[in-house]
Amino acid sequence: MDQQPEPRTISIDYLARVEGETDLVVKIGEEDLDITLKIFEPPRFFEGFLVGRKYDEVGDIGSRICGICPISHMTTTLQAVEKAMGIDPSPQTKHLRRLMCLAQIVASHIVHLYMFALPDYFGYPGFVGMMPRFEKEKNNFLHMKEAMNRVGEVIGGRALNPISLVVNGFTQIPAKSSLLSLAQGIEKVLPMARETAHLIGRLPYPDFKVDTEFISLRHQHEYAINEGVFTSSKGGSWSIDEYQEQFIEEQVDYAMAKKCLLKGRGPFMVGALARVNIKFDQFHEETKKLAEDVCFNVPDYNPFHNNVAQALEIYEGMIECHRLLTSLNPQKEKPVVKIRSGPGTAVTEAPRGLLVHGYTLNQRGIVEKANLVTPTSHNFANIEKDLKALAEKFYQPDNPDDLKKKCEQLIRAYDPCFSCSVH
Amino acid sequence: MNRKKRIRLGVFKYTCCAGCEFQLIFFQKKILEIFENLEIIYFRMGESGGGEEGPFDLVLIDGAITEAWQADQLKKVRQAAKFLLPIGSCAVNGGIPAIKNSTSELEMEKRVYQQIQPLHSMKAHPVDDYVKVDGYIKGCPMGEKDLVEAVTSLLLGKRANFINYSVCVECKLKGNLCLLIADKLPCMGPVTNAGCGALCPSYGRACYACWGPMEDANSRALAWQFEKMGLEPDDIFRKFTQYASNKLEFRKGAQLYGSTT
Amino acid sequence: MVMPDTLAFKTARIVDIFQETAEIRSYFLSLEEEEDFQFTPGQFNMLGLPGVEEAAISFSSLAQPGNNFFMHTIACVGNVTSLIERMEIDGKLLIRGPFGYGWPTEEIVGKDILLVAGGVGLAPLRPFLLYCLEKRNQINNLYLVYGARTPEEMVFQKDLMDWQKKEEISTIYCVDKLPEYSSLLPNVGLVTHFLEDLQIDLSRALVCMCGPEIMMRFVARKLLLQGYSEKDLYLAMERRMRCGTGHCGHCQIGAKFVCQDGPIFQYPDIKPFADTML
Amino acid sequence: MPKDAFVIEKNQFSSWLKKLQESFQLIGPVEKEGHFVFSLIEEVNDLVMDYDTTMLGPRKFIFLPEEKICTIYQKDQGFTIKKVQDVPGQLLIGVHSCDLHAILVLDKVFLLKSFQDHNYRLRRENTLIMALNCTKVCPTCFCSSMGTGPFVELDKGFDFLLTDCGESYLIESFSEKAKDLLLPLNLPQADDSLFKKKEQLFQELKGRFIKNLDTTNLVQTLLENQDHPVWQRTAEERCLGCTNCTMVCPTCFCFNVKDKISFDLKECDRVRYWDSCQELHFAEVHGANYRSSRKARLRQFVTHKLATWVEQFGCFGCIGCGRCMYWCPTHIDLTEMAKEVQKSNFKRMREDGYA
Ligand SMILES: Cc1cc2nc3c(=O)[nH]c(=O)nc-3n(C[C@H](O)[C@H](O)[C@H](O)COP(=O)(O)OP(=O)(O)OC[C@H]3O[C@@H](n4cnc5c(N)ncnc54)[C@H](O)[C@@H]3O)c2cc1C
Ligand code: SF4
Ligand code: SF4
Ligand code: SF4
Repeated sequence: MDQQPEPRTISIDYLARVEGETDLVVKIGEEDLDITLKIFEPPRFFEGFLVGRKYDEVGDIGSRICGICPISHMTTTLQAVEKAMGIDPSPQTKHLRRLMCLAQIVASHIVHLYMFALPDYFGYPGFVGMMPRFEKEKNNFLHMKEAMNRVGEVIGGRALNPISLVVNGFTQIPAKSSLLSLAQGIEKVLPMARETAHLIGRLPYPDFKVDTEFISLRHQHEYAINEGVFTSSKGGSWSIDEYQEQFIEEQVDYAMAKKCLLKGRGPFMVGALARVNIKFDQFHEETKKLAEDVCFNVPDYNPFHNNVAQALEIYEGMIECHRLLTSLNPQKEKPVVKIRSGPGTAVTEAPRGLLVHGYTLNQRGIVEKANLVTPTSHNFANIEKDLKALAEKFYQPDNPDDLKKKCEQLIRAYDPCFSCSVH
Repeated sequence: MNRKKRIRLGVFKYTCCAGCEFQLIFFQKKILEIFENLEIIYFRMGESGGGEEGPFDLVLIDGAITEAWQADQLKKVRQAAKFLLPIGSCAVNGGIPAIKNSTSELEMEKRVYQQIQPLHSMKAHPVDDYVKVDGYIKGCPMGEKDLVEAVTSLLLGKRANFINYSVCVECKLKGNLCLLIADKLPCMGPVTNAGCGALCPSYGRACYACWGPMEDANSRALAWQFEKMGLEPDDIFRKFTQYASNKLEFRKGAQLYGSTT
Repeated sequence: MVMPDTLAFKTARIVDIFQETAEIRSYFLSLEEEEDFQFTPGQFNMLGLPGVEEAAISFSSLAQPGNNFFMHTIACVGNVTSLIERMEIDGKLLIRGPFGYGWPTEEIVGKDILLVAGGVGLAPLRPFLLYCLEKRNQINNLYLVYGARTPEEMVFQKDLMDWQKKEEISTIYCVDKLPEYSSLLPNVGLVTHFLEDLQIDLSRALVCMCGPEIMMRFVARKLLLQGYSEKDLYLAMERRMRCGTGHCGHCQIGAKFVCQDGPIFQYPDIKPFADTML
Repeated sequence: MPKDAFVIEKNQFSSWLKKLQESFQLIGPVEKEGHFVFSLIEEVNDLVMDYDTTMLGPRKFIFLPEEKICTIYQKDQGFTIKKVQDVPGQLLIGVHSCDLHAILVLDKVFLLKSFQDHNYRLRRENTLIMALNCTKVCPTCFCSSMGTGPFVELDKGFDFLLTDCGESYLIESFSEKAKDLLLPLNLPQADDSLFKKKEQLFQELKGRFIKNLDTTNLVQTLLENQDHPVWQRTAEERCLGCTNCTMVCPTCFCFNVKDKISFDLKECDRVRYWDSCQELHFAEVHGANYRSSRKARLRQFVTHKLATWVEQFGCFGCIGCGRCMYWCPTHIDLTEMAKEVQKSNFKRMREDGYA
């Protein structure tokens, strides 16, 4: 007699080594597959309590959305406020912000690759347990992290939740000498970034490809971080002001984070892989060469390779930070603000992808409306879509643990930040 | 003396940005020396596995308590822990999540979500509203000096002497010109707990109290002074409700200029 | 005149340890570098260990000419004291001292001496008591009134028993709570209750007290009411101390530095200042 | 007319300092964001000699805000102690009369009682002081009331004294070291007229004080009124307990000690840093805090400076520089508090039957 196969469930409670709190449930029935990412991170209501706060606090509060990319949140916040007030910050301010944000992206990638991703492929529960056996990796991790954190510390005051970044500038401009010593610090760790790319490029990723729409910011002259236009790998580009028209945010009943979709097109991917796929041509030649060395070719449709894309961005970011540090001749500037009412939206490339902050200010500079969309919200639908494809491809009834492991790896490859996503 | 016993560590994250956990991980040059002395029992962001039953020598809590399950777990963890320290402003003072406390919860939920049925959120509370704590590592993110003090104290087997004076002390030790007097900026330094090394004033910026109040701070007197300096009532109110709206010391300043519910 | 330096550290070795009560232990110490270590009853040392700074602790023994032994009796209440509590014989401590002015040993001739102590406060008084016993023929009456919460919390139990039997000294021990049996046969009640019927000639009285400040307050007020003169009252004060040498400022009571002008004060010297419980 | 008094042109003065820079660290007032601070001088031209006052006095170069006392190494056999040994020679330039008095007060605290403070002695012995007579009076200073200024009227405890006479300085030397340093310059002796000018400047300045304090019976009055309502009222309505007053006071000597031990527990730096009686935990012991109220702490500050100091060290603890009230966030003024006590001396009034 034929037996009806039981629907199998693979579930992971409180996924470790990601930022924030989520469970994963994969239900495998006869015909269909049901995937839910239950982001149970409690909501903090930033969009709620930012209403009524003043423009000069918004940056400091905004940076507390995320403990791993506070500088990105802060910069986006400040840019949104400036947009609302019609302020165009000085080239020096933009220069320093780009530097800070890039340093942040590199630092965040380093943490993700070494602390969160690597243990999976080396068979350890965590990086701390791994450290004693992997002397070189440990050193690379610590030294690179240190060099990038120093950038935030010297320019921003502290690496996490910096304090010198305010609306229309910096409360203190670093001295040329300290910029140069930061640059020296980066020179020292640059070879380690190469080693990192080789290490990450060599990891045994599952053979897996999914058709994906990638979206990132793109700028005419530079590898876009804080300025640019939305660009899709499937064609099309929109200005930042068109964000509300092109993207929709939906609440789902099983997660505290909202899901963001491209109007009329559906899920899409943002982050390192999206950026590299779309802007590979804008990399420095050295980075392009490095990509070749680790056999990375664009376009790449394997989401696991987001890790490799991050490794390349580490190298690229360090070169660019070095350029920014050595090319600036710091001038004294005082951040002056003339309060004006109005709406303003800013979009930047945070480590994990597109980050959107939008505020409406009244004539005293007090927030009347706040809207935040984080990279993980943008990726949310796509992660589920990829998980589904992964389960379809790799599910073996006699070895469910293999799939479970692959699912975890896939989620981590996206480097999601659930704390941010539920802000 | 057997000093090399490894400390059984648990780290629990509640409602916050996880910055303090990163501060722990990023502990710069000291990370190796520190982790040599630690055995991780529960630290979800750092390692998979691990039980919340402990037993722990040291538990660090980051984040404010905003849902009932967190309070339940916290109470269990407290029982399994020899020492329990809240780390960072959210856990110590309610922090940024507690900004919402001066508005009704329902109003908050409606501002952010269309459907509010799945939400179980409550007002944000610091850890010591629910369980006894053995000290506070203040800061946003938590301060390195106090963290070093906590770890060396554990290794030595002594009670940690956390920094408990005002930011002004550190500011004067550094020789910064006082921003409140010299630049007439509304600096929160005089009522804020030190530990940051007077960071903001050293960068030419008024302290915005991210470490929360020092013990026995006279917030009312400072609020009056701000009023004399020409600040609007709502500006003063916001100053005292940004990072520690839960703490009595700051509520005294805020209450004069707005409702803290 | 070359004045002593503030950083004259010495190393002391623990020779022996006695458990006095659950939280109080006595330590016999000997100096490593010096053969002869002299100090007077009521003086104190700063005891330190790396990592926990220092704490002021009085001598609880009498100095003996030509040797380098001394005793400290320590209640475990904080960082230095709890680290010391975990030490064993042969453990080493950093000390600086002796510091301060002690009990009025010059004044005892022909006096009626009353010693009043509470809890671990007997420790600083013990060397003075031993000194008085040594000079017993020079003084008139000698009394010890000692109070603690329970008999178990009394320090120097062996001494207490000896003194109770001695002719040279009259003792009154009192406790708040009395268990079924105690070999010390203490009374129940506060020390102040037992100060009335002593055979003391007010014209030659000398009262020395050490204990919780609130106890000293009540003892002093009671004695003053009974007609004692203020200058006959000597009190041991306890304050926070970081240096012991009159520099750090923590131990100031008005114009007095407890570490250098004290820790033993005549009542009128300390009375005019606020910030005491006296 | 003292014999070691010379005239030095301001240009020559600068080039002399540049020469001295080879053997001393020069420390003096420079401008910083619209105020003046004592700082290490790299460029002699940065010196601003006609400054009014500084937030922190030159105290911070002798009694450092934070300094290591010693390092303790723990070995199985015991302890090894390394004290601070070498400190650079330094010359404090442009020290106003009040700040000079403040240093002499600190000398009494750290060197002249029963123990000599190791670190202070080391720094003090390696410090030369070049005092400078004031040219202006600030709205908050009252040194003339405290007998500490505006001109230096002492004859020892420092090395040089400058008086600004327009194009040149009158420079007087008060120590052997100072004489030796001046000798090679071959300066012209100052004549009588210059001293007349000095006296004239002094008299002019003395008449310009805005603030003053009557110190007759002050000690007794304050000690008799330790429960005066002014303490409670000021503490409640204005004092923040921030410690700024005592941090900027040039005579405050209180410090706290903190051990910084390495993670292997083998090496321990014992450091000290300025502490303050305004700090909540300052007088805390096991089971009690003898100044737990802000009122008690505020009273401690004022009565210490203006009363108990006299018994302790034979002089006032306040040299009338006005820093505490200027840098207090709520501008609490100890002279005003003292005056209020003087005006309503409750103890006296009670005794006389009026209260
Ligand atoms: C002259 C003199 C003689 C003494 N003789 C003796 C004696 O013979 N025997 C004896 O047992 N004791 C004696 N004492 C008392 C002893 O010095 C104190 O108990 C001392 O504080 C113990 O030091 P510790 O390092 O162990 O405690 P600490 O760690 O200094 O703690 C003591 C108390 O101070 C408070 N405290 C200290 N630092 C802090 C902080 N940073 N934050 C908050 N609270 C803090 C706490 O309330 C704590 O309970 C004497 C004291 C003096 C002044
Ligand atoms: S500076 Fe002013 S507010 Fe601060 S402690 Fe001193 S008197 Fe009080
Ligand atoms: S008490 Fe005030 S006026 Fe007096 S010396 Fe100190 S800071 Fe100057
Ligand atoms: S007790 Fe207060 S006023 Fe006196 S020296 Fe110390 S800190 Fe200054």
